[in-house]
Amino acid sequence: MTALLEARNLKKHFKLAAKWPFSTPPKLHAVDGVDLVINAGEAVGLVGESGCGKSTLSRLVSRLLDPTEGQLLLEGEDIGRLSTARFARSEQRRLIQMVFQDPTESLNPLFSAFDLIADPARMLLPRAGKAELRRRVEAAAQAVNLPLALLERLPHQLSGGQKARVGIARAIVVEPRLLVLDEPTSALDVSVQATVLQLLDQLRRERGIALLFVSHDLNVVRLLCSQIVVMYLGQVVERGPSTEIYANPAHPYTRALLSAIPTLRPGKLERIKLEGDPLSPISPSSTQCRFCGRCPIERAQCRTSMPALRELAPGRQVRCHFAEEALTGLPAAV
Amino acid sequence: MTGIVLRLLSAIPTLFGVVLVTFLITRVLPGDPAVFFASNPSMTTQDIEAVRQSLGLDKPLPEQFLIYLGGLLHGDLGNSLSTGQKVVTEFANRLPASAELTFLAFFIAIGVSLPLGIAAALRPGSLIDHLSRVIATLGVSMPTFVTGLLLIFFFYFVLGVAPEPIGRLDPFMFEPDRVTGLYTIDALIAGDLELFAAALKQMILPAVTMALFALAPLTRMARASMLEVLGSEFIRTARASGLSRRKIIMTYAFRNALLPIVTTMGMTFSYMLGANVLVERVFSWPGVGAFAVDSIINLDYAPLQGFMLVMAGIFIVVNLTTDVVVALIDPRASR
Amino acid sequence: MSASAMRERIQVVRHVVLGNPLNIVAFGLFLLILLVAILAPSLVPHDPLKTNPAHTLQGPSAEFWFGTDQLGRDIFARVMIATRLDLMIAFGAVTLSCLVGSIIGAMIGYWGGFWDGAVSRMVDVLMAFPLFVLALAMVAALGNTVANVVYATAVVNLPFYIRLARNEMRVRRGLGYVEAARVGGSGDWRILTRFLIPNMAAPLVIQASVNLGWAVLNAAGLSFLGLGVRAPTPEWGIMVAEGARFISSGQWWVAVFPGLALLIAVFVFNLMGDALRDILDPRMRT
Amino acid sequence: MTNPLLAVKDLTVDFITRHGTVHVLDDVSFDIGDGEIVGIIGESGSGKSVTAYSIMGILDHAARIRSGEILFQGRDVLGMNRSELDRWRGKAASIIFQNPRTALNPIRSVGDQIADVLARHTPARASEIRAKTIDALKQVRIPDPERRSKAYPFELSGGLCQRIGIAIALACAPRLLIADEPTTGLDVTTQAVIMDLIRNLAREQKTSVALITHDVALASEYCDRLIIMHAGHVVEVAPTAEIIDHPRHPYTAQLLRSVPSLVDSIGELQAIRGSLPDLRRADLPFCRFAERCDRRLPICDAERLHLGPALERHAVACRNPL
Repeated sequence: MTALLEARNLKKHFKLAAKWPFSTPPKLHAVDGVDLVINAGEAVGLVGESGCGKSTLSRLVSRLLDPTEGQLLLEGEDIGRLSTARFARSEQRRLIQMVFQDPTESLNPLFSAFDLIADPARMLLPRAGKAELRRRVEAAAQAVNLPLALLERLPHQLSGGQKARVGIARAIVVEPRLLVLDEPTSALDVSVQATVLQLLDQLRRERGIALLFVSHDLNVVRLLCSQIVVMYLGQVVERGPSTEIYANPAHPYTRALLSAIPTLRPGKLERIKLEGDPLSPISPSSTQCRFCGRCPIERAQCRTSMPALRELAPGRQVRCHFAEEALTGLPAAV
Repeated sequence: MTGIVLRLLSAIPTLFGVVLVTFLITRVLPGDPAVFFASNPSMTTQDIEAVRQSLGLDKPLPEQFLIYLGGLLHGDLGNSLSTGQKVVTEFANRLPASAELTFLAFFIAIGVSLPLGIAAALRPGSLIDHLSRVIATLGVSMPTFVTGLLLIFFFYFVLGVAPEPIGRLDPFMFEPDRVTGLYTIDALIAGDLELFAAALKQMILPAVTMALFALAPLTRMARASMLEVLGSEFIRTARASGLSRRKIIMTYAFRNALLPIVTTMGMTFSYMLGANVLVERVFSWPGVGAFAVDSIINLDYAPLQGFMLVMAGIFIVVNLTTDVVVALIDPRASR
Repeated sequence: MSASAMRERIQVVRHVVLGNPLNIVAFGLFLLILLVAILAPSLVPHDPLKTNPAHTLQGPSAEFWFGTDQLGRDIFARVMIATRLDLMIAFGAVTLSCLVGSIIGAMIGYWGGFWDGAVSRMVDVLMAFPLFVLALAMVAALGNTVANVVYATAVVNLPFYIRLARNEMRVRRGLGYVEAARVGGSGDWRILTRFLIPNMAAPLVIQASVNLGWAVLNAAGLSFLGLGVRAPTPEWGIMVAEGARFISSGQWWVAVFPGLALLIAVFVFNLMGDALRDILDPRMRT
Repeated sequence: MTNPLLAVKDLTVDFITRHGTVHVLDDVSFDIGDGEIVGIIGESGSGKSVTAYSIMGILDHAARIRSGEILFQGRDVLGMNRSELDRWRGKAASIIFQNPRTALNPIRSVGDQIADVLARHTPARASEIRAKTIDALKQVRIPDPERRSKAYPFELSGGLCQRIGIAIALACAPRLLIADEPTTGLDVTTQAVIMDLIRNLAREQKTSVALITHDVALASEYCDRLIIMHAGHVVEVAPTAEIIDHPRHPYTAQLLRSVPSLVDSIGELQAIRGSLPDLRRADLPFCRFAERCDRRLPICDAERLHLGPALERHAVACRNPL
């Protein structure tokens, strides 16, 4: 079976301004060789701390950025080669849509909710007539529980939750196969977040839309996603089914992340404190594990060789020399 | 430190651009400089051609530019056709007059606008706040040459308290021995208080005219930046830590508010360099601005060229100074 | 604009206009100045150019409201007639620099790269001259005509619009709604024209309205020095220059009335700018 | 609790805005005991931060305190004059803010900022202040404190900036620390470190903490008691475990069901119906949750219910509690 979307060794390096005239500009390795598989109708959670490259990866996948290197296959066809401008006019643009983090900033303040939702449909479904357009916009609004009476309003006349709905309606109006969500609930109150999460899950179940859900909140990801990808400094450090990763995190970073989540649930992990700051993503060393300096189980080997992302169990991968040790050596979660 | 060095380096291409623009503008001046001599009926076509050659005007433009650049590097700004003097000499004589006036005006403007703007920001909505706003709006609306004339009318003609607006000194007084070229300072050096008072008296009206013009942007910026800083989160932290009002206003708020104010000061100073031209004209002040206007009317391009270069040069130096001052206040800017 | 947006905009306008009585005065005076500019030729009691050796340098009277000048011309007529020319120069210059500047600024801000660097450098050079000095030199170089005053004023102002438009573009280019438009299949051109430029309009209009007063001052300053407008033409700057000679001898009206006209016009434009800022600034609309 | 450290009584605060008067706080009462860690929980618009700012006297110009008392060790903070207040805050009570970077003066070294507070509240020579500054940095476990004391906020990570914020707040060993969303915007791993630091230091210094947060899970992990706020009202106050296990106010119950970390599957997640009432309304209902509530009774609209000075162990402002 071909995956809906597959990334192979995807890289994005940003050239920074050179400090002195004529010196070589340093490069920021935002995404540094990421492999990713999203199957049709599947929800994949992408987690990691701020600056780990998850936002850049989500923009590569939604083709807002051109990858520096690597392949991006949509149903087996490489769409990474097309420039963003060319891709914007291609047939496939419709299939990958995105929902943004800040519901205020991502809505054109001069467009009414109707125009906001209709805009992608106008561009990507050019054959749809006026009546057809209205029907689609209203259907999308209904699908996200946005009262039709609100369609006339401007963004600043809507509440945060309503704006978030407009953002989702706009993404689903062209019937995409994959929805990329960049922290869509981080600006919302918990009570609103709950409805948005349920809405997304419903869209996935009922319409078979695959989700790439980017978040720093592992609890949210746990509820929504069946697969989890954990990133650290531009690389995938662990991935696999979410139930397994929650039950038994293999990478020390994943363990730290899980243990840090405040929870009332019994049997939580013993807190692993991560002191210090992450290494710099600017021109990082290729012969050192990127978790060096913060890792609780760091050894000499970690500072001389970069661990590869390897298969730990079927469907379960980890990037750590000592993952097995971590699995057995520490108490299990939940 | 590297930040400051880089900033200094970045001024070099700008300086080059300034020289190029100055050269190009003055080369397209409608009056062929040689025509100036043609007004003298005893001159023949050959004579004019000879003048053209001696000025290098027969050569292609790029070559002229190189010659011009070469002259500049030797501190040669050419000769004034109308006075026959070297432009450099003319400027050396007139620049102190302009500088003295501009600095006095600048200090008056700062002395009034900063306390006013800060007081307004500390009590928004108060009488002083409204006053500062009226001054700011009125100040940007006042054409300097009209303000100057009104001041002359009231203080010279009606009240008779100001001296006649005819330059730097009463014609019956002797100028002080030249040390700095600034009459007030030179008079003080010479120990002649009467002369100092006379020089200052002549300067007050033009300086106030210019200061009024500079007051508006400075007051506006002082008020706005102080208001913004006072509303920022670290002021809230300082208040919540119980720091004294004095400490909060002086050490926390004012120093931060100073950053945009210093930038505005630099810009205002450069605006004043432009306004100089008008004020000197109104008060018959023998400065570089008045000289430049005369040169334009006489189609005398070398002084105009020199004037533009000197003004832009001062402007660049002022901007660099502002940047250095900002870097000294703000650790973020120097790294 | 949708109906509800329209309604809201009207509400904001009403709020701003009624909220500050000064704003009503500003709008009223602005309309008055416009009317004078349009209707002046048919309003004035005397021919502004007609000299009359019998009535030189007379003070304000019932016949000559603002008095007469050294050639016996009616100053009131000249001040009124001058409105049109001064306004035209200012509007012309501001429109020109706003249009050209914001287009250049928007383009380099959106695409960045080489042209951004090159144009920004040129802007730095232009801004290294004191504005008035540069305008002065340009009029001297291009020739002593009204059109050249307009061009010089426009060029001198260009850097501000380029910078403003470029920086606005830089900020907005990375905003979520631009990314959203791209995901929604919009190309560069559509993003520029439908999303970015309409959203940049407010700061540019504010800048232009504030700039208007400055442009009037700049043009009047040039003609005060004898550049641009030539002698018999009624123009505020030149009239102040002519009257300056008589100030020291007490014939104040020759210079003061055109000077006041200039001051009031600029003051009204500046008040207008503040009012427009209130109306257009989105932060006011929460 | 016979003698609470802090007692807020019937605090009512309005904000005057150009769009009308907003009734931000209405009759807010609660208290905080010695050495206690209390969580003040609410969604945006609940008034939790306004409560904190009222206590510290840092409300902005638009705010009007209509009525109420804030008693600190029996003394009314609202009645203090300027200099009394300045001697009190920073020394007896202090606060840390949500955005650690902007809460610090960007152009003053972090050491100087700590020293400013020390110099203000403790009479000491410059050299002593210096030593105490370094101690304060050590206390919040900043590596290499001598060098870091000369650093500026922009040179430090968000986590380190928040430690500086804590060092400033705890420099004079206050009796009360208000932590206003101290870890919102920080990474979850940093959040854990910062929260542990706050808890441990508070325990060491016997400082009471008011943790203001929207994160129920976070509060429940660190706090002894929880105060739940909704639309400017305190709706429920009780020990943490009791509230989590047996919420009595319908709002609390619904809030808990919308928290992802408290449920096992997405199906269990429930959203709260409706939205906050517009706090500018003149006809605000007595119970500001009434219009969203499925347990509403006629009496809810007929009569006002005061939570009163909430001294009961488990207080709930509801006519028909669960």
